[in-house]
Amino acid sequence: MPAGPLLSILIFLPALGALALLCLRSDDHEWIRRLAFAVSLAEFILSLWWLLRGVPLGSAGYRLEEFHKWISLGPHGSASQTFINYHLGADGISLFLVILTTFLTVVSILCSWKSIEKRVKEFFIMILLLEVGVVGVFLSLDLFLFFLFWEVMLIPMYFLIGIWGHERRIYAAIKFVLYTMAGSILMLVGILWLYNATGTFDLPTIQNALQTGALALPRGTETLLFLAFFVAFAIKVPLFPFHTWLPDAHVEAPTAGSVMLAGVLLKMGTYGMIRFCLPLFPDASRRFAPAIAVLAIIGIIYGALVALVQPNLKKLVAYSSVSHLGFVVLGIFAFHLVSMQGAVFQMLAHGISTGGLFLLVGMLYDRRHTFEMSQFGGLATPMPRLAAFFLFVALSSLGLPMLNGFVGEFLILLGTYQVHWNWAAWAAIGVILSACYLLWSYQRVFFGEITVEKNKTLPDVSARERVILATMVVITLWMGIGSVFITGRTAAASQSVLDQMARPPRAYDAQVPVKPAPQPGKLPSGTASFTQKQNSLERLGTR
Amino acid sequence: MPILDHLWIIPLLPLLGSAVNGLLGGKWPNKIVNSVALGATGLSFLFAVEAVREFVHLPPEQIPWVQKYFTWIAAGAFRADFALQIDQLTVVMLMVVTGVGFLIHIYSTGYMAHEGGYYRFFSYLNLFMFFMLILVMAANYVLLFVGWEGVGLCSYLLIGFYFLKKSAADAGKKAFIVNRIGDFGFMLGMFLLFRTFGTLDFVTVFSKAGPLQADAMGQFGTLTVACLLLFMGATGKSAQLPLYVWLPDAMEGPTPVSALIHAATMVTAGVYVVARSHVLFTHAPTAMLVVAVVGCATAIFAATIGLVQTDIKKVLAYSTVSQLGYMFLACGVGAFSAGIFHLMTHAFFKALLFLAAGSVIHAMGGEQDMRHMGGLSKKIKWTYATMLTATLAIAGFPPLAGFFSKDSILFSAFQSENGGPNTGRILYGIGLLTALLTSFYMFRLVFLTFFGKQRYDEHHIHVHESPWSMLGPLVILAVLSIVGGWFAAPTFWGGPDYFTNFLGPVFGGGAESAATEAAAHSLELTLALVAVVTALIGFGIAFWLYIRRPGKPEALAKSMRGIYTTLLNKYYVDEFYAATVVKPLMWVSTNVLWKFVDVAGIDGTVNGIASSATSLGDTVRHTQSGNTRSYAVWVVIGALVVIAVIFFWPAAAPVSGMGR
Amino acid sequence: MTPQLAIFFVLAALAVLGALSLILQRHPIHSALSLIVVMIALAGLYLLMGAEFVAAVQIIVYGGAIMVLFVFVIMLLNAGVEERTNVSKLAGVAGIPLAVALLGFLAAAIARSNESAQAGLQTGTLANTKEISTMLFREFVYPFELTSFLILVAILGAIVLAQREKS
Amino acid sequence: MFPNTSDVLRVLPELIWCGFGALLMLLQPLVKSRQVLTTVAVIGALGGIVGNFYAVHNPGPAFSGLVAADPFSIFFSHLVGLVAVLVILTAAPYLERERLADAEFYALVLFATAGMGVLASAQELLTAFIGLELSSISSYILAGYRRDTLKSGESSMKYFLLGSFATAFFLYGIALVYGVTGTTNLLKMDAADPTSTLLKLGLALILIGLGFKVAAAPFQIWTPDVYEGAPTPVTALFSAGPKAAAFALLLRIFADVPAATQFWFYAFWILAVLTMFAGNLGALLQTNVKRLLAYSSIAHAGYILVAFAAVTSLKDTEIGASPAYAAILFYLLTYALVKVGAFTIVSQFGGAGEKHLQLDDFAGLGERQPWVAAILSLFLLSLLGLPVTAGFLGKFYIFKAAVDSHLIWLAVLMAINSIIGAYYYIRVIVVMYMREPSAEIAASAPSRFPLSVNVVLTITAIGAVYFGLFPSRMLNFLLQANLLNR
Amino acid sequence: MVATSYYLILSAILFGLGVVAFVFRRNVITIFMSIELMLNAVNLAFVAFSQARHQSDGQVFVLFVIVVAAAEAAVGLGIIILTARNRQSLNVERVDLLKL
Repeated sequence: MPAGPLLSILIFLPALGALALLCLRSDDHEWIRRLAFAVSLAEFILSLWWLLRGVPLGSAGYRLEEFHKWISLGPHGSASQTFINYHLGADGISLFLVILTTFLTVVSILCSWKSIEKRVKEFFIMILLLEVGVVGVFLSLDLFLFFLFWEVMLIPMYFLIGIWGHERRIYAAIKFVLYTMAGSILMLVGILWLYNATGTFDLPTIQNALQTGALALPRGTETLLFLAFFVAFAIKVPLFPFHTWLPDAHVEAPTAGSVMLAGVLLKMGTYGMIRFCLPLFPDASRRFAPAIAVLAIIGIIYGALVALVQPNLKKLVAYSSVSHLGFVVLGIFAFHLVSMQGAVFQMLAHGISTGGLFLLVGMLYDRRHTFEMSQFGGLATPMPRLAAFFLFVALSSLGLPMLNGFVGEFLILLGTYQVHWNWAAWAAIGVILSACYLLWSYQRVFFGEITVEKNKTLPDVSARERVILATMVVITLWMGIGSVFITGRTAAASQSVLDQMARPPRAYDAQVPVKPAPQPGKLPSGTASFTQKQNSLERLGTR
Repeated sequence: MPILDHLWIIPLLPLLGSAVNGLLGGKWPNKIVNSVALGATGLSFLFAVEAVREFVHLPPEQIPWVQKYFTWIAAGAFRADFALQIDQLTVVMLMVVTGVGFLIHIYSTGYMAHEGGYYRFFSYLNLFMFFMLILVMAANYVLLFVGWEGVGLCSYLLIGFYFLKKSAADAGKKAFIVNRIGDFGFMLGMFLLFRTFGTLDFVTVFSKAGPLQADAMGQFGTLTVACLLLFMGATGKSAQLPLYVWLPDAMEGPTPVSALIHAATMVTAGVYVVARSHVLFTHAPTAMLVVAVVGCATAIFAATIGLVQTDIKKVLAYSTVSQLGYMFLACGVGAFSAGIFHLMTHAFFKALLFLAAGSVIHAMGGEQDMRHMGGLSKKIKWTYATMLTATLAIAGFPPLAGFFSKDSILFSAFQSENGGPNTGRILYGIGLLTALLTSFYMFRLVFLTFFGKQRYDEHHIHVHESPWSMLGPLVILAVLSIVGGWFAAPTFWGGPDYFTNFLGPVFGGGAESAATEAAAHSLELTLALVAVVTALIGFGIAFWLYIRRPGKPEALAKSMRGIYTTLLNKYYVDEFYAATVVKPLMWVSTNVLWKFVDVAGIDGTVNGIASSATSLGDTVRHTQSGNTRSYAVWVVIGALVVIAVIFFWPAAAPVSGMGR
Repeated sequence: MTPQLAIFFVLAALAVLGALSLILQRHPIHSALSLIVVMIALAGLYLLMGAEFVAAVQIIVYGGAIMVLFVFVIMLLNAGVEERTNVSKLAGVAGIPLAVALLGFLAAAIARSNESAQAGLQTGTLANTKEISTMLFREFVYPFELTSFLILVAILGAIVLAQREKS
Repeated sequence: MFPNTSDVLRVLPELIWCGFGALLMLLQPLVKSRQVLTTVAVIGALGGIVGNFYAVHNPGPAFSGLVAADPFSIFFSHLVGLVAVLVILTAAPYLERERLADAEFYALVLFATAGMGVLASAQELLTAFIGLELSSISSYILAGYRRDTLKSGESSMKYFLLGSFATAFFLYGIALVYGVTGTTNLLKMDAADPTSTLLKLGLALILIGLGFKVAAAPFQIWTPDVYEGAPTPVTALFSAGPKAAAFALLLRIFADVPAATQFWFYAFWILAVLTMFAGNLGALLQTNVKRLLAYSSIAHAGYILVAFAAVTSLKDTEIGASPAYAAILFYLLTYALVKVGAFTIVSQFGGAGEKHLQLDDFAGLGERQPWVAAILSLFLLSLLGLPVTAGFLGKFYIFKAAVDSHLIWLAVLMAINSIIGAYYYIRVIVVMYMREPSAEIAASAPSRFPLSVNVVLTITAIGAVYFGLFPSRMLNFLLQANLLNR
Repeated sequence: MVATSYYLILSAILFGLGVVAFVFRRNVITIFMSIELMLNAVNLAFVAFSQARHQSDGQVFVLFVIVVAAAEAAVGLGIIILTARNRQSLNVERVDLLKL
């Protein structure tokens, strides 16, 4: 295990790569691609190696920490001088998200190999810069630093959509940026307010202060702060009704952009909820959980229903993300260990499966230059392999057991059911609907006779595409079968999030009578106590 | 005991076969594909036989024999292992699945020989075997669910095998989605079980559930709810009311598929699950009653539709639905072993029926409409003979398999007193009526197909007997359809019911007192006689209508136009679903959710904010009129504002309370 | 009413009338003359207050130099009667009322305030011109020197703006 | 009678600028070479910065407290000096292209800079007034420097009329304050009766006058017209220099006069909101880049006013106002760098006669001149306030100041404005990178930038990134306790 | 003996009339004159305060204001000449090329 500023290297290696790309001649496309690929691959391998080694199984806290004082605040030299710190660290949750990011970057670069023909150099630079931002978001332990990366990531994504996107790319790009900024700038106000209350931007310090009771936010303040953070994350996720940027952004983005957007960027929102909303504002989280769950459930069903009737294949996949991410949010705000782990798993699974779907949609686009399903039909005949891959990925997306989508969805629903059976029941409708829209669209695209003459001669997957897709398939299968590898590592971190939520009640809590935990009406009293015991056992057992 | 220690090998072989054929088979000739697929299933069958052989020598305390391989999902207190288990129930299922499955594989090599996508077909079929084996061997609900969903997938793939046909693709999709609706319940059932028992392992769940007090009739306690939810899953998979609609459509798939998946194995998974969860169900009398009623209702409902169908496979499909209803009826009245017994015999004769029908279709060059057949009995003798055997079996003529299994179900139903003293009689009555109808429509099928005038154009269709690769399985299944029920035969002369006894360790019971047994014995004989008479009546009507008076059915149809068309259109259930669920859902999704809420509502709001900002911007911009006098006025306004604020607003106290 | 007060009122009336005339006259030259009237009236008021140095400067610099410049420019540009265009709706509708409101407010605020500064009476004692000059060259030498650059800028500006040919 | 040496040394920067201004006027008839004149001007501007050396080491009041050489004024002295250097470098090729006289131009820039220096260091209102006039009158002339074009003259005239109008208010305010307090020295005003009506009125009038100079709404009304009409390097100067200096005076009055702190809070609150909205909304539909940037500078004035409101509500509390001061100063610095850089690019692209200022003229710039487009994007993103740019940290500190003073709603309004602002900055980037240029523009050869412009762009771009990443040194300087040497 | 407030009120009135003139008149030169009127009003206030407080610095300010006014006048009239020359009009309302 090498020592040194590993996380910094992980964050800035792609930036170095981008710099190196800058030095290449801009018409030397082949070497630009190769270099970008090499950098991203190196990044992926390093992230696998360092993070898996550096964050041992069962460790709850932050590992591989790096800490430097960075920007001073407050009167110079006085006692009240504080600092914005350069504070990095990884735990079980961020670990896999980083790996997902680095992996999908490799995939994005590979899938853009042929399909990007204009401004090739800039394209790959943007992809690498995007990686910097996203990895930075997942590894930051300082609120300021987090926000910094959060915003940095906007710019490359904006360019990716705006320059290399499709017809309405500019509208989509601007919408994407404005939507995201609308949320994040309020989050900035929230971050500053939190700083004002705590005197630091350092996440572990604040967490610690909240844990020990050294810091207690007044109820109103906590509520507003929670909302400031939550709305920013909800827009990113995107949670209904903040989702309308997503279909546009996805449809207009180039394939690589869609893959990164769906695969990683959306996860930043849910990651933020886990990392910030819950530990920092537990009471507000608890108070808002029912409302958020309702939104999540609406999102699940609504996203699925709207996906069902989309004539545009890419838009369909985009709306399916709304639905899937609804599950994640639900899992987070059920405050149950199982659902929390399910949510984390689902984030990863969705990254792979929806990433895969976008890849495939992109491959169709490369061949036919359209997303309209009416233009397809019967494609399984000219390209059986692509059809097979598509089916496989679609199945993983609709949550077929043994594939990755199932594990996350199942755990989320299972965990949610343990505390709020009705939430889970409503959300499970999404499971039905996902089958509806995916299979129906699959049928419309691949089954039947070929109706459009052009489609008869479309080439099947190329060797390069086959490598990408096969990798995705293998990972999908592995995650579906060997999920313990991941859940085992996220367990302690997820537990610690929930532990932080369960800190001792404070003065004002006493005034509000604690509502008894809702029991499902149908459970006889005998089994109810049994269940409670189970729950408490569960908490004890996994600590 | 080598195989019992390596149970995984049984499901894994078909998976390997599937993978090999699926990935590499595309370029191979049919022979190699055959040998891979048959080798995999055949070996799997042999291993299964060996496993069963070893199993019967196991001491009882080691049953169920559970083998854990690795932890599949673990989160918090939840843990789902990849674990296989084998007990008596599994043994029955295992033999049915691998045995019938293997036969159908053989049959398929003949049937599919001239179809495109040969390797694909066998790859799917092997994959199906894998999932089905997982389903029956799983040691916990989650792994069972893997098989459950997996077979659904294979069903989807195989129904839609002829994907160029829209109807086939539609049917596959419909099957999957309807199944998903059932799975919705199944999953919630699992969640509730986990919540109640803290685990989903069969052994633990059942051992914990055993001592619990059973719910009273009409009480919706945890177990009742859980059972009902599980049963919801079963209605989807096993095509019961109201989720049966996919199964008739599933006949779009190749006929071997219909035989294997949609008759013999997959569709019985629901029965299997109910039987597997019998410990829970026996604690939930309400759920039991629901199961019995739904099963019974489905049986009669499907049978009536079967009366008038003209597509040979559709008749069989409705017959399957009806027979599955029987099985649920058995489970619902607590006769789990009878249900499983019928499951097994049904697997034999219904597979046979389908395969024989396939052979007919094969002979007719793809024609499925019975109105265009007739008089085939002399041309395809083997097919005719086996088909007749199966028909006799399903109609319940002794001593064929169907007689015994159906008889024990009706007997159990008659005796049931769950939900009131007369419930059992009513269920029995309906069951008997169903038997009558079954006998009728099956013989109708036989008569229409094999007897009467030849109603097809001989110049176009060259009727020919199928190859031996197809006939072989037919013969074997015919034999099984005859002897498959003999396990239970001794009961008729006062001997033990070997089948029930074998399953005894799983379902319990079986040891009834001698006195009741004696009384029951005479009753059983009576009921059996009634059943046989019923079957004969059914046969008689069919004979009269289709052999003696061939014009009569049409006249009858005309005279009872309303009923006839209703039946022909399957009670308009599909149309009903389309009108009440599918169309409104699509309409709402398109026009309300997407166009109104999403585009006009949310996006409209967002864009509205943007455009109002722009128009506000335009207003602001137009204050820049370029006229210095206006500007001067603005300065004056500003001056007034500043002065007013400073004069008339309270002076700011340092750190005002704002924002706090 | 003391003579001073009487003189004050006369001069004040003159100044206000001059200002009104500045507003109401249509020809710029008349406005300029009105302004000169105001300035002279103000010079008189300065004298009344005893600030005779300021009064002198007012007459010489303001009335003499600056206003002459104005008149000169008016002549140079041959400015005619002002055309009363009404392009600016804002100024046309709200301009006068708002400006008058400002005027009223300023006057009212000053009138109603009872500051110590206002309590004093204008004694008319002779301002010490020497004191002024001392102050100018000692305390305020820095701004005084800066004004020289200001004038330099003004010259420069006049050259840059008004010269006809490019250099 | 004659001032002592330390007095003179403490105002050395202003003197150097004035001196070089006069020197340039003297050289004008003698030296024909533009390069030489430019060099002299740059040396003069730089000399002013260097002239701070004494003040840095010996801070303190000069001329019996009329001006102060404290870290605050030293900061501004550097800032306006830097702006002057950059503007001169930008202007050199511009003047050559437009065939305008340069010695006068440079002299005026230096005089204006001196005026700003005075304004920022004045502790006495009359001196401030003289400084203000020195910079304003120079500015009026500079605005009309392209005198053969209608727009330039119009710009000059509007600026002059409205500017003088506002100056009169400012002056009347001084008079009233003087009347109440008997002094014009800021440091001697604490004794004033804080309930005095005249004092209120006087401070209100001062605020009006300075509000005009910093372009606070509704006094912002002149800004777009004047900025658009003025020669672009002059616009760069306007947006960075006089504004900063006026803010400096405002801040100093604020810090030194307790009554101002008391009375101005709500006025700032309201002015800030109005200004932000006026600037951002007005810019939304702009198609003229120069005018767009003008509106943007109004918006930025609004952001700075937010920090002013924060200062007001902070005074005399346990947190101390220094972070808010630092926020304002830091913001002015970053903003000045970025704005000058942006206007420099605009001045180059305008082409002869400043014809190509429409947004469409920038179409396809990302491909035609990637470096320039990248740098302009950097400036725009900095103005927009995205991280890694100086603009982000500037905005961040203002947000922080506002939140620290519990002005949450003001912060939220500012946030909303940032989003509105994002739209039009991004629109420019959209045009540069995502629009195909018209045939005519595509055919025109990429304009090669002269060396001096490249220097300006390099300095500003590096500054825009440097202060975004490593602001600590600057902040530590600004956060020092004796920023205002009282 | 005249109360200082009289002078101050007069100065306010004159200042206000200057403002009125500024928004009322269209001729650039006259508008400029109204600014001069305003400055004169300020001067009056300065002198009045100076006298009331018996401090002579107020009168010094007046001198400065007059100098500044002179400088402004020079530049302002230059600008006016420039405008008039370019546009052949002194009407401020016709000078509206820059707008929106």
